[in-house]
Amino acid sequence: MIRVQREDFDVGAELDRLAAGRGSVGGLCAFVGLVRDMSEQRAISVIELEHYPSMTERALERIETQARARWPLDASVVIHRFGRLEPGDRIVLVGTASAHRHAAFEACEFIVDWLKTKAPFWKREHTDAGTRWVEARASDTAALAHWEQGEAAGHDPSNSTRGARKKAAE
Amino acid sequence: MIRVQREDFDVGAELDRLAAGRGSVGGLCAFVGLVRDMSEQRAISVIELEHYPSMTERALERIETQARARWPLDASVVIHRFGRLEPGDRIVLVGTASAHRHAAFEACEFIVDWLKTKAPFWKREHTDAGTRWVEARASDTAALAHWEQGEAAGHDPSNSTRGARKKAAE
Amino acid sequence: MKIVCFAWLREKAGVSEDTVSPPDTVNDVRGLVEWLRAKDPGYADAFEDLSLVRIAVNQEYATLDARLAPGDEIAFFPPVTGG
Amino acid sequence: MKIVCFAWLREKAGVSEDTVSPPDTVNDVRGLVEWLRAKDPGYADAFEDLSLVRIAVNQEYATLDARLAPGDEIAFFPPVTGG
Repeated sequence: MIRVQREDFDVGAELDRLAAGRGSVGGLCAFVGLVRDMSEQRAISVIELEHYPSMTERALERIETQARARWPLDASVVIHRFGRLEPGDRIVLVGTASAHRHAAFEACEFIVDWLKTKAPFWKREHTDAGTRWVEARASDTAALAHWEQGEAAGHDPSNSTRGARKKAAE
Repeated sequence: MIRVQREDFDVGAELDRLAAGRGSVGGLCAFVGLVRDMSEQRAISVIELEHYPSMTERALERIETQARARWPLDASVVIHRFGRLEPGDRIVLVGTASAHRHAAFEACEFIVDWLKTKAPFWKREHTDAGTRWVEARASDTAALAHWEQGEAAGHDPSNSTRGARKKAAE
Repeated sequence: MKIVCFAWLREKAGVSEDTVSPPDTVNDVRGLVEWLRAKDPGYADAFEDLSLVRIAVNQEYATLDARLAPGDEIAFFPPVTGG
Repeated sequence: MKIVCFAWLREKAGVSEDTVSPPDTVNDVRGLVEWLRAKDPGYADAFEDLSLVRIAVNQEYATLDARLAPGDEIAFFPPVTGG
């Protein structure tokens, strides 16, 4: 389930909804992104999140579909806010439900990594030193690349984080 | 923060508490474990969770301390219930807060993997075919072993999941 | 064709939405970018460093080589910073 | 010494908490297990396959080789299944 909205959301209620009526769900994983209070030593008073409406929902739906093809999820939710937000405010929720906890964790982090590098949102920060558009971070692109390498290795869900971690340790 | 209790907990409120007053927190990761409705093709009516009270809190505190030494966490919470639970009920909450989302994800999954193999709780399932003590799964022990391999590689937080995944892909 | 711009690209171009009718020789994104640059100093400023520009055609990520057809919606924006 | 047992080990041993005073020759967990086995058929049943038995001494995981002192609390239980 995808939502792009100006309003806040209720994390507990959204997670309850993921599991409701699905008795096979053994675990939920959730990520909540928040507005931080500092940016490069400056206090943030407010941020604005601009987005590309007609592309956003389509993009989020695609990534949710990919995650559900790649991991055995019973349900998932992605909610991303736009507009004016203050430090401490929730920006994004990604939730995944699965019989298998590791699938829930991996799929959730995959979606978050994807959002950070592909979802058409842009942050502008207001501080006492003025406003600036936040610059994309190379580390976010690198994070997503790891999942794509995993994909190139054959779309085998077991051949992902945990499998790779094991191989590297051997 | 550690709690071992018979009562349910409020996931949204607990996550809010993790971030409250900590403006540097950019992301929260949470895992919620639920009672499933089936076990080996039998419908579960209720489960009982027995624990070893004097050891449990000590053990949970230790793992939380380890996670916080290993990853840059601003806050964390582990709540584990005991007693009589029904399908769909929450069993456990693990929540982590960090400026770095990957640290939040890794620390959360580390704590969950650890709980599954080390925290002194035992589940007894009641089904229409009688009651049985749930048997430990080898896959849970294997999951924890991966973190210990990472630890043997030198306690370097960057040398964990993502680093290993990258190495394996190279 | 419809052009849409976001974030600092929108500010530099001075354009949020624009409807343009380039000549038939403009048949890919690269051609469109060059045509816009020549036409308008705002676009020229926005497209000064193309390594900072991300492109979507009809709401899908695309490259400078993507072919264009009348009625397409072409979006220009900086690397995204949501999440 | 205090003995505590959990889950099916508690049921087989028929003991949840037990206070015992083994002879001085019992100075490690292995010795205690053998002594309990000989003393009581419930413990003998619980300890039939030691590969299924986990041990804690004073609320810390321990092995059969762990040394014991008077006043210790020794726990026996199956592999854990919480979480």
